[in-house]
Amino acid sequence: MTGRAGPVRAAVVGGAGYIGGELVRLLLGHPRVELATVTSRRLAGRRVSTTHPNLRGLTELTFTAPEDLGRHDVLLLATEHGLAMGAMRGLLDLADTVVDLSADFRLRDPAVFAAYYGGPHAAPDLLAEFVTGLPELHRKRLRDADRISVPGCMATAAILALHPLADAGLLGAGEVTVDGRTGSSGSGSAPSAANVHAERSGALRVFAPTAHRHQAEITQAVGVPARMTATGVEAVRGVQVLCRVPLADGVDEAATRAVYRRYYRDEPFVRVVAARRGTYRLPEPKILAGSNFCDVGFAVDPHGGWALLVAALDNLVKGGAGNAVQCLNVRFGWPERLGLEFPGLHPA
Amino acid sequence: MTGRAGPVRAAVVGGAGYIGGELVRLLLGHPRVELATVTSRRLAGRRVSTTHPNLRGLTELTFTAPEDLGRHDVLLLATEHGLAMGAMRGLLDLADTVVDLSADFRLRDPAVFAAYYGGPHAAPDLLAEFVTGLPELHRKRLRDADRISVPGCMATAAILALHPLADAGLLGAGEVTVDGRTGSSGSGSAPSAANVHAERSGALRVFAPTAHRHQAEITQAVGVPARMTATGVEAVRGVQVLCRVPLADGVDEAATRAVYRRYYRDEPFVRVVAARRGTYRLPEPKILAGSNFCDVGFAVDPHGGWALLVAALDNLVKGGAGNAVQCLNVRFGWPERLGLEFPGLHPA
Amino acid sequence: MTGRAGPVRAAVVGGAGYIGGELVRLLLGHPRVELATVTSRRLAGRRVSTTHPNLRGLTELTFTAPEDLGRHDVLLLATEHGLAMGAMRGLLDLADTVVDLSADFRLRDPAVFAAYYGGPHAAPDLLAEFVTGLPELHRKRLRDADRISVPGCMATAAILALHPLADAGLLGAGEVTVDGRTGSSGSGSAPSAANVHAERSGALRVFAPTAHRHQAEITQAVGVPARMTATGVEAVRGVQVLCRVPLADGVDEAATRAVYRRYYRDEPFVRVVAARRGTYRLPEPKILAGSNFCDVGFAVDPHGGWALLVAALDNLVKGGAGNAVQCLNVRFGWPERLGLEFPGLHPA
Amino acid sequence: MTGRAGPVRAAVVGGAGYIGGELVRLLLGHPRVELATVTSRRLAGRRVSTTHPNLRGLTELTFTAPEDLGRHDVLLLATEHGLAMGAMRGLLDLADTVVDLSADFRLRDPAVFAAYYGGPHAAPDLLAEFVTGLPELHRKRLRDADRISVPGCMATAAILALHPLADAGLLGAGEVTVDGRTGSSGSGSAPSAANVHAERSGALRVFAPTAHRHQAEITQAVGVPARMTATGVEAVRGVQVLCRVPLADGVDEAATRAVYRRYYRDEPFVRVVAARRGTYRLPEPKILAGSNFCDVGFAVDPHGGWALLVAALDNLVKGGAGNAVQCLNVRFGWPERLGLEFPGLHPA
Amino acid sequence: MTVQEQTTARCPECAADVPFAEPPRLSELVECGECQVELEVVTVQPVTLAPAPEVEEDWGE
Amino acid sequence: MTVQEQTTARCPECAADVPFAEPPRLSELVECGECQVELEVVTVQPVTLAPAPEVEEDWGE
Ligand SMILES: NC(=O)c1ccc[n+]([C@@H]2O[C@H](COP(=O)([O-])OP(=O)(O)OC[C@H]3O[C@@H](n4cnc5c(N)ncnc54)[C@H](OP(=O)(O)O)[C@@H]3O)[C@@H](O)[C@H]2O)c1
Ligand SMILES: NC(=O)c1ccc[n+]([C@@H]2O[C@H](COP(=O)([O-])OP(=O)(O)OC[C@H]3O[C@@H](n4cnc5c(N)ncnc54)[C@H](OP(=O)(O)O)[C@@H]3O)[C@@H](O)[C@H]2O)c1
Ligand SMILES: NC(=O)c1ccc[n+]([C@@H]2O[C@H](COP(=O)([O-])OP(=O)(O)OC[C@H]3O[C@@H](n4cnc5c(N)ncnc54)[C@H](OP(=O)(O)O)[C@@H]3O)[C@@H](O)[C@H]2O)c1
Ligand SMILES: NC(=O)c1ccc[n+]([C@@H]2O[C@H](COP(=O)([O-])OP(=O)(O)OC[C@H]3O[C@@H](n4cnc5c(N)ncnc54)[C@H](OP(=O)(O)O)[C@@H]3O)[C@@H](O)[C@H]2O)c1
Ligand SMILES: [Zn+2]
Ligand SMILES: [Zn+2]
Repeated sequence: MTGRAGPVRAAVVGGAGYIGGELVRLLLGHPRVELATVTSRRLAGRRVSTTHPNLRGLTELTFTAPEDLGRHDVLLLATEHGLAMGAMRGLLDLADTVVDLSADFRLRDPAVFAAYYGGPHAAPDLLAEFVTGLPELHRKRLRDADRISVPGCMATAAILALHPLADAGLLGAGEVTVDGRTGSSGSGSAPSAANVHAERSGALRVFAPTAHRHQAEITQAVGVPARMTATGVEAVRGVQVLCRVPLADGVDEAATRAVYRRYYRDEPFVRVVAARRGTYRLPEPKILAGSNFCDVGFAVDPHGGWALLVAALDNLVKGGAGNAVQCLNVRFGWPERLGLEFPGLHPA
Repeated sequence: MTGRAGPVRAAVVGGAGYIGGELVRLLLGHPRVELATVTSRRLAGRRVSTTHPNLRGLTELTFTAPEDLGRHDVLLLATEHGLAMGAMRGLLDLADTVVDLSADFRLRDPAVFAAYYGGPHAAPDLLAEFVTGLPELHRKRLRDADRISVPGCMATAAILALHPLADAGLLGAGEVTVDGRTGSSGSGSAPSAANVHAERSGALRVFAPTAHRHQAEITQAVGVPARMTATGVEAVRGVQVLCRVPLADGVDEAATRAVYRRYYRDEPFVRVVAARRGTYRLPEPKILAGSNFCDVGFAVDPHGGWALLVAALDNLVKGGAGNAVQCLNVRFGWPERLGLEFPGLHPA
Repeated sequence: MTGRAGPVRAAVVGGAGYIGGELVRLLLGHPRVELATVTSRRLAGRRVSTTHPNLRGLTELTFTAPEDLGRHDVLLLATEHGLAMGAMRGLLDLADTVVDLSADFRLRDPAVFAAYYGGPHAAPDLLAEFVTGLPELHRKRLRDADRISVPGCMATAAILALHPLADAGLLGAGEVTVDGRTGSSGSGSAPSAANVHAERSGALRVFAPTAHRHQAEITQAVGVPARMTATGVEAVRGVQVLCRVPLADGVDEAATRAVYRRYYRDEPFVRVVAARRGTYRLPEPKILAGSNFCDVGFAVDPHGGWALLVAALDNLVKGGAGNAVQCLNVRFGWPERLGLEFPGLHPA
Repeated sequence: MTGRAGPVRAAVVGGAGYIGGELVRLLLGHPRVELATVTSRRLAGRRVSTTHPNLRGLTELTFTAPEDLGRHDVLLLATEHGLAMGAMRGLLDLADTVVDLSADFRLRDPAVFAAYYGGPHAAPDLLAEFVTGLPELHRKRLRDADRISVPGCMATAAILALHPLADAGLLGAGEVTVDGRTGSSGSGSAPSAANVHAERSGALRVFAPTAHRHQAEITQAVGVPARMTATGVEAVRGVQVLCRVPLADGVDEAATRAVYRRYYRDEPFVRVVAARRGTYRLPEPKILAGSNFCDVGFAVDPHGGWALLVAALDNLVKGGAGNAVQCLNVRFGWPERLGLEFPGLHPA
Repeated sequence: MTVQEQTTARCPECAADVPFAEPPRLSELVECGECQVELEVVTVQPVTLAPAPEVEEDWGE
Repeated sequence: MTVQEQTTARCPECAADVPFAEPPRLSELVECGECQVELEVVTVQPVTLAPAPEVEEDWGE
C-alpha cells in the first residue's frame, strides 16, 4: 500500500502496562499517527502521564474505559495474554487494522498454542489471518496486512540471530539451544512477591529451565527445533539471547560473517556486531534501551563445527512496541524508520 | 544481670518479613539463644527457609500461627507498626523479656506519637516502661531492661552521628537537618506499585521531603530539633544519613575528631570513619551489608561554623535485628559481640 | 539571529569522552547540523562508533587528531577542565561560534575561579566574553552569542530549582543548602581505582562533603550564597539536587506553585513536578536518561518557613550536551526542541 | 593429620587484590589461624584496612613488601596468574604448606596449560605435586596435602554441578555445555577501560563466547569434554553456571534428585536447591554473597533426555578464599565449618 | 443548550486550573494535572471540586 | 597523479572491505569497520593490510 494523506487515528488497548506505555511514547512522537485513545480498566479517567511519568508535559490524554472504545483506523493491543483471543471478534469491528502485541495470535497451529499456553485457543479460525509482525522476515506480506501479531521479545532476538544461518543452509544437524536473559519489565507491571525490588534486584533467576514458551515461536519461524531456557537478570529493560548452533561442514567465520552482512545489509534496525577489539564486541542490551535496534553477532569456534550466536534488543521496543510501529510504517507505506530514530545511549 | 547457664528460648513474632528474617538468621547463629518459634499469619505451617532462602540447610523450623505462640524467655517483635501496641499486654504475659522492633514504643510522649503516626497510641501507659534499645546511649539501663524498644534504622544512624557532638556541647545554635537515604528493604517485603522492581530500581525517590517520622526519635534522643528528609536509593540494604549541623564557636576538625574518638573508643560496633585519602573516606553502607557496624564520620567546613556528619549502617542489622541482638547480649550479660561478628564485605 | 539555509558545520573537540559522545549522538540526529569532525588525542584514526557503540551503523566518522582540526562554523569543546582556557585563543580562530562545555569559562570572576579550581585562570580577559549557556535564564543574550559556556550538570539543576523563587523574592533570609547526587558518568570516562565497577557499584560516596565546585556557579547565577555537598550514587547517568531554602514570611505551597508554573509555563525543557499522589511525585533522574528535560519540584513544610526544592536531569544531556544543542538552536534561530525530542523512558 | 595446639601462622601473598582481601577477612575471623603477614608490591607500608575498608577496626596490619616475606606455617597465594609458577620454588622454602589460589597449578597436564594460557608452564615438574583444593572431591588427599591448588570460581561451580551425575553414570553420550555468568570482582581489582563503572554497569558481556579457560579444569575434574561460554553480568560478587547435559536412558527427575541428595548429604557447604515453589527455586548467587555455600540444582526436561544443572556461589568465597580456608580446615583437622559460618543474606 | 460552559475549575489542593473535556457531571472524578490529586465534582453550576475520599496510599519506606 | 586509486582493501581478519578516505600511506594504521581489528598498510600498490601488532588487551574476567 502507498502512503495516505491524513494522520492515522490509533488506539492503544491496555495502555497502563509497560508495552502499552511504550506504544503511547512512540505513537505520540510519530508524525503520521494521531493517538486518539488509550484504554485501561483500572485507571479509566486518570491521566496517562501519571502512570508513565516520562510523558509528562507531552500529553493530556486520560485513560478510557475499554467499554468506551470507539472506532479507530488502527488498534494496538497490549493486554496480558489470553485476553485478545476472546475479544478479537469485537475488536475487529472497531478498526480496519489490528496489531496484537500479546501472545495470542503468534502461533499458527492451535495444538502448539494449547501445548504451550495450557489450554485451547479461543479463536483458532482467526489464527491463519494473522501475519507475523517481523518486517525482516515478512516485509512483503506486511505491506497489506490488517491483522498483525508481533512476536515475543526473546523470540524476536532469537529469530533474527538464527534465521540467516538457517535460511542460507549453514546450520548443521543437531540441537539448537537458546539461552534467553531478560530484564524485569519483561514480565509486566503487576506487583508480586517475585518482582518486589528487594527480591528481584540482582537476580539470576532461571525461571524457565527447560522449555520457555518463546521456543515455539522460534521453531515456527526458523524451522529447526530449539530448546530454550530463560533467566531473569538485573535490568529493567533488555533482552539478550545466546544461541548455540551446529554448523554445516566447512562453515567458518568468514562464511558466517558474509551471510549476516548480506542478510542485514539493508535492514534499518538490525546491526551486525561481532568485533575482535573494544569493550562491546558482541551485542549487549544496555546500549539499546529505548532504541529499535536488534544487534546480532556471532562467534565461530576456532576448531569449527559450531557457533555461538548472540542477539540483543530492548524488549519493550524492538521486542514489542517499536516493532509494532515498524510494522505500521511498512503497512502504511511510510519510511520504515519514522518515529523510531532514537539510537540508544552510551554510556548507559 | 550476669550470665545464665542454659540457652535463652526465644520467639520471633512476624518472622516472614525482612526484619523477622534477619532476626532468625542472627539468632540461629547465636551460641546462647535457642530460637524456638517463628510466627507468621500468612505462612503458618510453611518452612522458614523457603521464605528466607539464605537459611536453607540451617534450620528445619516452620512458621507458627501467632495464636499458637506459647511461653518463651524472650519475644522479639518484628511486625508492621501499629500491631505491637495493641497486642503488647497479651505478649507481656508470654515472656519476661520483650524486644519490640516496630515503631510502637519508640516515642516516650504519646502526643508526639499521635502527631507522627496519625492517631492515638493504644497503650500510652506502657510507653514509659520501655527502654530505648541503643546500647551506645543506654547500655546501663539495658542491663536489666525487660521491655526494650529498638529505634528506627535511620534514627539510629542519625543519633549515633549527632549525639557525641550534642553531648559534648559542640553544637552551635541553629537548625540541624538530617538527610536520610535508604534501600528498598527499609519499606518491608509487601509488594506494591511503588516497590515493584521496574519502578523502584535506580530510584532517587524523595518520599519524605519535609518531615520523616524518624525525626521525632532523633529529637527525643539528641535533644535538638531536627528536620529530616528521606530518599529511597538504589540498594536493597543500607542506610546513610547526612546531618548538617552548626558548630559552636571555635570548634574545628581536631576538636570534632577528638570527641568522636573518645566517645566511641570502646564501642564494639561504632567506627569513626573520616579519612583524607583512599576511596572510602566517609561512611558508606555498601560495605556494611550483614554487619552490625554503624560507621560514623564528619567533615568540618574549612571556614568553620558547621560540619557535615555522615553515618551508615545496614538497616536490617544495626538498624534493627542486629541492634536487638546486641541489646540481648547486654541484657543477659553476654559478650556484646556474640553472634554479631560478621564484618561486612569488600568489594560489595 | 534568524535561521540560515545550509547546514551548520560543527566539530566536537574531545569526542572520545562521555560529554563528547553525547554531543556526537545529538548532532548526528540534528537536521540542521553537519557533524564534520570529532577529535581525540588517544584515538585518532579509530572509528567513533567503536568508542560509542550506540552509534554503530549511524556514522562512519573516525576521530581526528586535535592538531588536524580545521575551520568549522561551530566548535563544541568537551575536554577535561583546564584545557579549554589555554587553547581558547587558537580555537577562536577556527570558528565563529565556540561552545565550551568544560568548567573553564563558567565563572565570571577570575578570583572565584582561582579559589575553586586551585590556580589562576589562563585567559581571564576572555571570561567576560562568554555567555552562560542556560536558555531559561539567558535566552535573549544567547540569540547572538558566539562564545557560550555551558554550566555544570548539578549547577544547572540547582539553578533551575532556585532561580524562580529567588527571582520572585520568595526566599527568606538564611542559608541555602544544596545536596547533589550524581551517577558515575559525571566524573568522566577515565578508569581509576575509585570508579572501577566493583568499587563504584552501589556507592553512596560523599565525595564533596562541604563545598562542591558547582556551588560557585549557583551563587553566581542565583545571587544567594549556597553551601553544596555532593554524593556519588548508584547510576550511570543522572543528577538530582535537593535544595533546602528558607521562605519569606507567608509563602505557602500555593504561592510557590504559582511561581514555578508561571516561570516555566513556556519553557520547552523544564517541567514542574510536585504531585501528591502516584509513585513519581518529585523529580527523579531515572526517567530522564537521554532526554533534555530538567524536572523541577518542591515541597513546602506544612508549618511554613522553608521548602525543599528538588530538580533532576541527565547530566550528559540537559546537564551538558543537550543543553549545548539547545543553545545552538537558540543561537541559530531554529526551533528550540530540534534534535532534542526524545522524552525519556518508563520503566527505566 | 589431627588437630594441633597453637595457632597456625599464615601469610597472604597478594593481599591487596580481591581474593587477597577475602582471605584476610576470613583468616582474621578464624579462631585457629594467626594472620601474621599480608604482602603487596604497590601498597607496602600502607594499612590493609584502607584498601579493604570492611576490615576497619578489626586489624592494624600493614602490607609487607613481597621481598620481606619470611617463614610462616602456611602461605596463601592470591596473585594474578602467571606469577606463582615462577616464584613457587622460592615460596616452598618459606612454608610447609602452600595454597595457591591462582590458575598456575590447577591443570595437571602442561600441554593443556600451554593451550589455555598461551605459553609454556614455568614449573611443569611441580604440577603433579599439587592437590586440587576441592574437599567435595578430594577430601581424603587434602588431609595431608601441603601443596594445594584451589580451582577457578566458575570451574568450582560447574564441577560441583556435574560431578555427581558423571560419577553416578547418569550422563548420556553427547556434548556438555557450560554457560558461566560472573560479577565484576571475578576479573580482579585493576582498573581498565572495560571495567570502569559506566561501562561495566548493567553489562551482559559475552567475553568468552567459545572456550573459557575454566573448561579445561572442568574437563579434567569431571572427565567429560565441556564447552564453556562466559558472560559478565551486573553484580560485584557472584557466579552462576548453567550446564546442559544429556542424560542416560531412562534417567528422570527422581533418579537425578536421589543422586544429588546422596552425594551432598554430608557436605557442609553444598546445598541441593531444586524447588517447585517459591521465588528462589534454583541456585542464585545473590543470597550467597559472603557465604561459603555452593548451591546446586537441576531441572530435568519433562520429555526426558537432558537436564539443566544450575550452580551458584560467591566467586571470592567458595569460588576462592573460602574454599581455600575450607581446605586448611581439612588439612589441619579442624571442624570443616570453622571460620566459614556466615550463611549469606536475604534480602540481598 | 444555553448554559454557559465552564471549561476549568480550581483544584482545592494546589490552586491549579483543572480542565474539563465536556460539561462535568455531579460526583464525577477527575485528576488534577498539577498535583495529581483525585477530585470529585461537588457542584456543577459553577463547577467546584473537592478532594475525593482516598484509600490510604502507602508510599513510605 | 595517474595512479588509479584503490578505495578499499580486504581485512585479513574478517574478509570485510575496509574503505580509505584518501590514498593510503605505507605503515598507516586503519581500523576495520566490521571486526574493529587494527590493521597496518603493508603495501600500497595494490593496497594490502595486515593485523597491526597489538598491546595485549585484557578483556577477561
Ligand atoms: N513486557 C514485555 O517485554 C513484552 C514484550 C512483548 C510483548 N509483550 C506482551 O504484551 C502484553 C502486555 O505486557 P506488559 O508487559 O505490558 O504487561 P503489563 O505491564 O502487566 O500490562 C498489561 C495490562 O495489565 C494491567 N496492569 C498493569 N499494571 C497493573 C498493576 N499494577 N496491577 C494490575 N494490573 C495491571 C493493565 O491493564 P488495566 O489497566 O486495564 O487493568 C495493563 O494494561 C502481554 O501480552 C505480553 O505478553 C510484553
Ligand atoms: N525494614 C527495616 O529496615 C526496618 C528496620 C527497623 C525496624 N523496622 C520495623 O520492623 C517492623 C517490620 O518491618 P519489615 O521491614 O520486616 O516489614 P515486612 O517485611 O513487611 O514484614 C512485616 C510482616 O508483614 C507481613 N508480610 C511480609 N511479607 C508480606 C507480603 N509479601 N504480603 C503481605 N504481608 C507480608 C508478615 O507477617 P505475616 O506473615 O504474619 O502476615 C511480616 O512478618 C516494622 O514495624 C518496621 O517499622 C523495619
Ligand atoms: N560528565 C558530565 O556529566 C559532564 C557534564 C557537563 C560538563 N562536563 C564537562 O565536560 C568535560 C568532559 O567531561 P567528560 O565527562 O566527557 O570527561 P571524559 O569522559 O574524561 O572525556 C574527556 C576527554 O578525556 C579523554 N579520555 C576519555 N576517556 C579516556 C580514558 N579512558 N583514558 C584517558 N583519557 C580519556 C578524551 O580525550 P582524548 O581522547 O583526546 O585523550 C576525552 O575526550 C569536562 O570539562 C567536564 O567538566 C561533564
Ligand atoms: N577474582 C576472583 O573471583 C577469583 C576467584 C578465584 C581465583 N582467583 C585468582 O586469584 C588471583 C587474584 O585474583 P584477584 O581477583 O584478587 O586479582 P586482583 O584483585 O587484580 O589482585 C591481584 C593483585 O594485583 C595487584 N593489584 C590489585 N589492585 C590493583 C590495582 N588497582 N592496580 C594494580 N595492581 C593491583 C595486587 O598486587 P600488588 O599490590 O602486589 O601489586 C593484587 O594483590 C588470580 O590468579 C585469580 O585467577 C580470582
Ligand atoms: Zn491540584
Ligand atoms: Zn575485519
